[in-house]
Amino acid sequence: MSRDVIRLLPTFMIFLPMLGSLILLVTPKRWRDEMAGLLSALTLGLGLMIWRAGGSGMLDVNWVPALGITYATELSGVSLALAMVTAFMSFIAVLYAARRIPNPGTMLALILAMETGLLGIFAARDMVLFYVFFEDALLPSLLMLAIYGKANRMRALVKFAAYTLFGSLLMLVSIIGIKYLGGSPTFALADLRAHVLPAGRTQTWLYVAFLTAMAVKLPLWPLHAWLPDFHEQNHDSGIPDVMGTLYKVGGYGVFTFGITLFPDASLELRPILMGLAAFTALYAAWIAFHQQDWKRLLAYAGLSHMGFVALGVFSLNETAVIGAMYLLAFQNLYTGALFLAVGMLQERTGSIQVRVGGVMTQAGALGGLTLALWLASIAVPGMAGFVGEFSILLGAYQVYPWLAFLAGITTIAAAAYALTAFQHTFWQARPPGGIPVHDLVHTEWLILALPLAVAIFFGLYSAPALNLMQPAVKAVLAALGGN
Amino acid sequence: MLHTPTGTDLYAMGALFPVLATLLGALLSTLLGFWVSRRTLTYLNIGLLLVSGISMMTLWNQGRQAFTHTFALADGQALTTASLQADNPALLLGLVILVGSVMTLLVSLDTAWRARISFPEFDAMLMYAITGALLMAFSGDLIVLLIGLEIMSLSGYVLATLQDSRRAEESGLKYFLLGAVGSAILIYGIAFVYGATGSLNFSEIALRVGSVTGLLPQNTGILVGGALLVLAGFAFKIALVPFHQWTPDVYSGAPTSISLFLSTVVKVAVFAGMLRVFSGALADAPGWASVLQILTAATLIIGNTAALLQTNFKRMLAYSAVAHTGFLAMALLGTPATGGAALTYYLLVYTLMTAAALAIVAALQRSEEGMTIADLRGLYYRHPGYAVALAICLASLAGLPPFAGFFGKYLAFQAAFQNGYVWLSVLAAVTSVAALIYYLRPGMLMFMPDRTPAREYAHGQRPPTTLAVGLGVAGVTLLGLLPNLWYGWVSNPAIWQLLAGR
Amino acid sequence: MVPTASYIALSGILFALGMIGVLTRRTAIMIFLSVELMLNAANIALVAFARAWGDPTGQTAVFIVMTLAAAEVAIGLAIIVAIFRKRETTNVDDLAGMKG
Amino acid sequence: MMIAFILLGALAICGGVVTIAARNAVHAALGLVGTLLCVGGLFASMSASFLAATQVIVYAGAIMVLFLFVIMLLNANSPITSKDPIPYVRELAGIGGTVLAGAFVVLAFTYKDPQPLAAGVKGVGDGTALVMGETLLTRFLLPFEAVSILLLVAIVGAVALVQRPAAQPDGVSDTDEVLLPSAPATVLRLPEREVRA
Amino acid sequence: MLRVPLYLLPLLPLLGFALLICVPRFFPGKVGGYLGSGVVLASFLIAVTRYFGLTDAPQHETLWTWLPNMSLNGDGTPANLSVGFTWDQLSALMTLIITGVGFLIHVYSISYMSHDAKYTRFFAFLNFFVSMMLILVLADSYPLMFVGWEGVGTASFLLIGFWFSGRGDAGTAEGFTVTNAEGISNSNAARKAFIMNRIGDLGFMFGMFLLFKSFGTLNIPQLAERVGAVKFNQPTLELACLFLLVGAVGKSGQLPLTTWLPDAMAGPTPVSALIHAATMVTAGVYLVARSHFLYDLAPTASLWVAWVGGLTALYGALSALNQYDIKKILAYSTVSQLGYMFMAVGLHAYAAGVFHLLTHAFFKALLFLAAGAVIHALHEEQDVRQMGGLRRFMPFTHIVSLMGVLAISGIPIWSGFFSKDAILAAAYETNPWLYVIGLGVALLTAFYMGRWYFLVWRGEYRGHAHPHEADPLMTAPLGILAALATLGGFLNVPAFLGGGHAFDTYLSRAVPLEPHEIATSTEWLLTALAIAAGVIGLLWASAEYRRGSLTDGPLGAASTRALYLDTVYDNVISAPSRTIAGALDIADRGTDGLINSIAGNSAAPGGLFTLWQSGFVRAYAVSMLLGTAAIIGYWALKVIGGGL
Repeated sequence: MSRDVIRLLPTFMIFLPMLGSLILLVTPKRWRDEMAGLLSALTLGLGLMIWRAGGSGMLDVNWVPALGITYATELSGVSLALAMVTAFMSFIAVLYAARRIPNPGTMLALILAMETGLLGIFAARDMVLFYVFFEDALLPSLLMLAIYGKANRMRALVKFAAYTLFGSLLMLVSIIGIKYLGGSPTFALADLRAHVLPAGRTQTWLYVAFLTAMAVKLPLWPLHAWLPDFHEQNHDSGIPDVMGTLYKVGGYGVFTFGITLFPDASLELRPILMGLAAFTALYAAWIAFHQQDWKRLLAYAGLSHMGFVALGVFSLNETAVIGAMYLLAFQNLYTGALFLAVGMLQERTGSIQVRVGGVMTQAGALGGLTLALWLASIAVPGMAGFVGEFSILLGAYQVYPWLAFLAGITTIAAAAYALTAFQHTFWQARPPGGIPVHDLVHTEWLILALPLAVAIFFGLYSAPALNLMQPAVKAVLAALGGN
Repeated sequence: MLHTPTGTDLYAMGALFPVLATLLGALLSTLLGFWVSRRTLTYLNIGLLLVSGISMMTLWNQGRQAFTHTFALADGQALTTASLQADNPALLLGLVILVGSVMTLLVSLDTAWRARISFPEFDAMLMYAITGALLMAFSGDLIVLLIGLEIMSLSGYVLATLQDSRRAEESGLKYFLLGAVGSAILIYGIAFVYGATGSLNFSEIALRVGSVTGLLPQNTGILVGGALLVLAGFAFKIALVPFHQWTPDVYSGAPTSISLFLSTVVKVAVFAGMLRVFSGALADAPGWASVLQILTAATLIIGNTAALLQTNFKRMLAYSAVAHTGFLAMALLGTPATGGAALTYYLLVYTLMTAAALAIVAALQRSEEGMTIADLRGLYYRHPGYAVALAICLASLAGLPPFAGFFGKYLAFQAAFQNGYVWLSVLAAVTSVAALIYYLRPGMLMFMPDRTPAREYAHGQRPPTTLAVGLGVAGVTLLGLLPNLWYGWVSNPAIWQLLAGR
Repeated sequence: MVPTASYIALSGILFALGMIGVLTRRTAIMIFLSVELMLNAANIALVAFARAWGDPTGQTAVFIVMTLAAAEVAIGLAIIVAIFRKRETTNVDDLAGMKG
Repeated sequence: MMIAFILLGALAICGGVVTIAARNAVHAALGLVGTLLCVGGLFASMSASFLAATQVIVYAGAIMVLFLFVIMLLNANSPITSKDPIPYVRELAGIGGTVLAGAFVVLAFTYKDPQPLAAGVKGVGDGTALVMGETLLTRFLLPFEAVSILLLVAIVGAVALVQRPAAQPDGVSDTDEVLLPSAPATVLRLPEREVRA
Repeated sequence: MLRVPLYLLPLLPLLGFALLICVPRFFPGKVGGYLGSGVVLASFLIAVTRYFGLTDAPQHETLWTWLPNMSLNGDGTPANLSVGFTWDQLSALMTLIITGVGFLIHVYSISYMSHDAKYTRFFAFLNFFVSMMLILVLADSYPLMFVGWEGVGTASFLLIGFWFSGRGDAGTAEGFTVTNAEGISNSNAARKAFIMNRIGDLGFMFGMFLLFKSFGTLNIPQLAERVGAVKFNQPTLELACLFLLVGAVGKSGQLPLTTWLPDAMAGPTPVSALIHAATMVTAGVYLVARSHFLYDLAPTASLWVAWVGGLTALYGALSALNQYDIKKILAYSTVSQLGYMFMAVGLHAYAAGVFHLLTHAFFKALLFLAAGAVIHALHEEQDVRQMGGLRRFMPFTHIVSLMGVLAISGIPIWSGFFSKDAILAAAYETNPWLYVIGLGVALLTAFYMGRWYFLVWRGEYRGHAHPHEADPLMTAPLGILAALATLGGFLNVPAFLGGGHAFDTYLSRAVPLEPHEIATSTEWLLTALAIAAGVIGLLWASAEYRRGSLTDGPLGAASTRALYLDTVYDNVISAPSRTIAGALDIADRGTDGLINSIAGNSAAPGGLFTLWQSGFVRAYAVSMLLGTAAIIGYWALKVIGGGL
């Protein structure tokens, strides 16, 4: 395939799902599931093609010349890995939606629409384009929550949207600032990088404004409050939660734009940010220990993971950053799959409370897979999560041992909340008179097993992903002039 | 670059043509009303508006001026002033005005009967108002500006009161009394500006203000005093805090199709006037900007928080109009080049989205009070098309990409930021969050399943309204994806240096 | 001759009076009368400045402002009458149906 | 000259005070008439003779008569005795007015005539109808024409408001659930449900 | 000599696990058991073949790159760490123990678990454990070892919680309460084990981080070189070793992380034998021995190791004195024996420690399996007070367990004697206090094992079941283990007994050996003391037995409650953390009251706002006037102030 074609592939990959969601509206009901599955599979296929080509080159077209806004996209390195995971999990989500939701047309369309936004976020190499996709992904997730949410969804909606927009609008101001004050001709990352602001107050403040957006989307304490409600109020099937998990792109944003455009500021703020991150990790894990609702529990678990990611990214240590990207990419697999598992649990027991008891005595496969996913999620070695967390902690330790220690305690807390919740739901004896729980059927196997398999594969054989990430990270940190 | 003929020859009359077309529509509706049905007149008027629009396009880049007057300045060089100038800014803003007007007429085709205002005088008044609006956009001196404003305002008072209902009359009276005070302040301000500069013509004022010649420095006091009074007068018309309080009452009291007109066309026209005065004639005058930024900040805060508290959707949109005034005014704070471009872009987008949203309200409301936000619940399952359209409009109003509202906000922020009003853009960013919240609530409610009986008018979806809505939604989406379609025209900085005609 | 400043000062005072009237009078007509006061203040100023500059346009502007005033009066009184027909009142405080 | 100014000015202000203070509407209107006449005098003193005449004839004559007519028609002359619903409005008005007046006076006295007044007077050429007409038909041609539109609007609008025409149906049959705007809305409001959550 | 690739060793059991867990329906009845045992046997055979391929230099087999930047190139630049296995005397020994003993226990379980509903799953887990354990011991880098490290933790979690829902029938209400109670206690035990291991693992991780920080690699051979080559600062190394010690402590149930090990007896008996006696718990010892090149340079840390070991040995012995659960007694004795091993490796007597590890694997597995046979015979009866006189019902089991008792009590010719003696000798020459403790513990060990023996086998049967001898599938492993427990000691006969230190010389190729320089006479004395301790202990037990007062051992409740360590932990750590979690949760929900209030569709506007937007047109005019006045007034002031 010629380079030019490959250069166009990301664009196809981004907009194919959106196109698909439009197609779905006109597809006859009986074929919608297949159509959606096909399209998401195709998207994944495109991703694989890019991967085989070793990353697409940069495609750079003028979008709004008068404003210096360009349509610059590239999928390679970290972004490619993240895009692949996104496509994969969207595929899984589509599979489960087709199985779980009655008349899933709308849900499928929304999933695909959101996939477009997410892929765009990863592919964008222009600040404004990034912002646009960043917000695009918001609408479908809001709609999912609105259409399929639970009784108190309005509060969750408002919180979610308000936090997101609060951050992103400040980011918008900061975007305007770096272009104008830096004197770059366009918003393209390359140009901005060539016109980085001189170190100083201005850069720091702009970075802070930019960070607000990323901290909301990481999320990072204290801007995390939208997360638990968002997950708690979302549809029981857990499909929107999968997409919501994929939407946690703050770490990526900081890595791709933050570090490169605010080098001095990110060095200057490193201790504070790492402190916040470590605190977030521990804080979330600790709260998770007290949750009675699986969704909230998983939300806090995810928050804790994100604390790790942030710790890694902010540490500016190569190993840690690689680990952070690794974790960011692959936590989607098991966190998402866990949400789906909870959805299946709810479908069977009609409740997402953790105190059900003895489910595993009747649904062995469900219990076993959930347990395996949990183990992956608490970074048991041999699973993808471990590679990430271990590298992060190791790298962070090289920078600030005590913060690494703080975050390290999380691993213990994680074991505590994960196993406690699992035990109360799946282990112990099934109360007499409880609804008989039937085990996994049909595609449910795949829906849980595929992510798990991938997680294990990349936990043991991480080379493919590393080869994508390591050079990218090296390049970014080299621009930083080492640490 | 621009060829400026003198005198009032036929050629120059070309500059007058767009205005004449609308005036013709007004006169025809006034006279033919006795024989022809109102719908026919409306179609006729729409046609005339299109004609006027086309004529504007033909005038592009010709910079024609009409009613010019040449005389020698103190330093001997000749100065040509014009009462009417069809330069590019005028044409651009004129087109925006026409867009709003056409949408108003389309909507009125369906809703005027239900509002009991479907008689020729309604169209006549509407067309007069549009004429006035165009006069403002094309104005070359303060008097023409003033007359245009008055024509528009008077017809506006009438329109607001036209419906035979207590609410309409209340809104009409409020609008009129406060409007009269506003005009008085404006006129007084004009007097002061005249006193300081000795002229009513933009280019002459600009010349005097720009250079010390002819303007005694100690008269700056009067000049700026006048500028501030003019600002206050305009602030009333575009509803800047604290001159905004009439807005919600009038918009929610008047029939929706008329609120649509008032909140789009009137506002656009007044902003056109402000652009002429503040970015043109008084661009170099000190003082007014610092006051304007305070007013803008207040508007952003008050407008957004107040809208947050509303339960009636129509009234909420009224407050959102106030809030948007704040965002638009940010553009005025930019340099003429960036600010003018930003303002013109944002005004078009604002017109499209506000008009479309209000059109849907007008079509679906059961009474002219509009609908409460709660009534919107489950709209998506009863009127999917309108619901999605409304959702898009709200998203655009909230400034979410990929809809054009985002670029509008972005440009406004940029204009203010690059002219040094960083704190203002940050404030705007923060208040936009409140804005998002109140747009979000109805937007999401529409998609929430609902089992209670519908609370909107079932037969609202009719071709003309749908056309207007489609126009708005398509425009908002298209301009969001390809902003250059419009921004490419307005972005040329050269055209914004000539706001004062020279 | 009397300096322009004095005229302006006078007009300013009249303007302020009109403003006060707008607030304190409670019937629509009276409020409207006060507005007329303000307009006249503006007129004085215009004429004064016209004289200062020796420029007739100022006076012409006054001429036009008068017409504006007349037109406003026509519309305003029409509105007031229309309302009076329904409500039998000209007290503006009775028209406070919409608030908040 | 100065005496005339002071006299007229004082009278004008008095008239204004009467206008805004008189309990009886008619008195107030008459007060305004007084002011208008004084203003006319002031115009004259500023060598704007034509305007002075117009002021007296059109303003103090026609417009004010119209006012008085309406006042009588709506017998609005009886003062309103009910309590003022707006708190502290008089105080606020007093403060605001004073500030405003003070500010204007201050600004006024910063004003320096751009040229000797004599030259100015010569420039306006005594403000005769000739001068006015000349400007109106050259520099003010467009305003002059545009004002006619304004008057047209005023006429048509006034007629339309006072004698509202009958609305014409738009041909679509939706006789059900159309609400007469003048009647209070009879749409049943269901209790707000979940939205308050 | 053919070289079977090392990765087959862990891979075969792993495949067994995969098959058994994914497609259990293909293995009806006992097939799963045979498959499970088969793969372990296979890797045992491979290990044997590789054993004969052993060379003086350790053999490395590298597979694929794994972790970023955690290793070094030849030129000292960072490289990605690879997954690799190493094969030297130490790992070979461990592999043989794991696969050998593991195989026997698999075979034993075929019969022992035959009545269990989740028979196949049990073998899947056992295979998983074996595979992880092999990764642990074969790993050539700390992170890979960590994989096995947590892997065995996971396996033990799964196996302790094997009966997570109790074994009864939860269908009925009363049945539910009983069963659920058992289920809860089992689950809690499993969870406790995992969490406590996690604490240790954290220490292990930080050890790795610190090592990486100072040496830039986590590959063990490379580390060994670097430690020799580059200069480092002593405290750092000490700290790193202490961190590693924390890890070892967690895994081997040493103080203070010891409490999970006794609870771990909730699992099926073969599990206790395999994981919590023979293999997994010795991982800590293995870690220290594997890191000998660090500990050799870190005297302080080593001393800590020794003391931890000594105290744990004492603690375990004291807690074992008055237990009533047949398995709990063995569990605490395991704790105590592990203490011995730690003491040894802490004193740099690696050979002694590892040798004790070997013998302990034999006799402790033997004892557990014997106990399992008893429990099996008595239908899940575990209380020694309900036993007694079983030698008549199950003579063979009686004999073999007697062998075990003698071995652990350190009676000559039995294996325990040699290993324990070596450790005591090492202690004597370096640290008399530790020696005293060791000796005392030896005595106590003899006593409580005697108590165990007499209560279970002698006297009259006090229970109600109908005991019966176990079937061959269970007795055969018992026999083999008994033989090993008896004769295993002769692998390492000390010089003064005319032996050649065969084992020491074997191990010394992997782990350097401390030369002994104790006079032979002293050695004889030490040996005599050790034997005396053992004999006295047993006699004391039998004396008590004759007096019939054996049931209630010394220390009473204090010993039964394991010196109240659990209680302390619950009150000092668990309860507070739970409370804090609750508090934080409430706080977190409270963070965004504002948004909530707005979000819930706010009621009609009220308060100040309506007062302002009152609907009175004149009120609006007020705002306008004041606005204008403010603006103009501001300007006027500016003008007065000459601010033009």
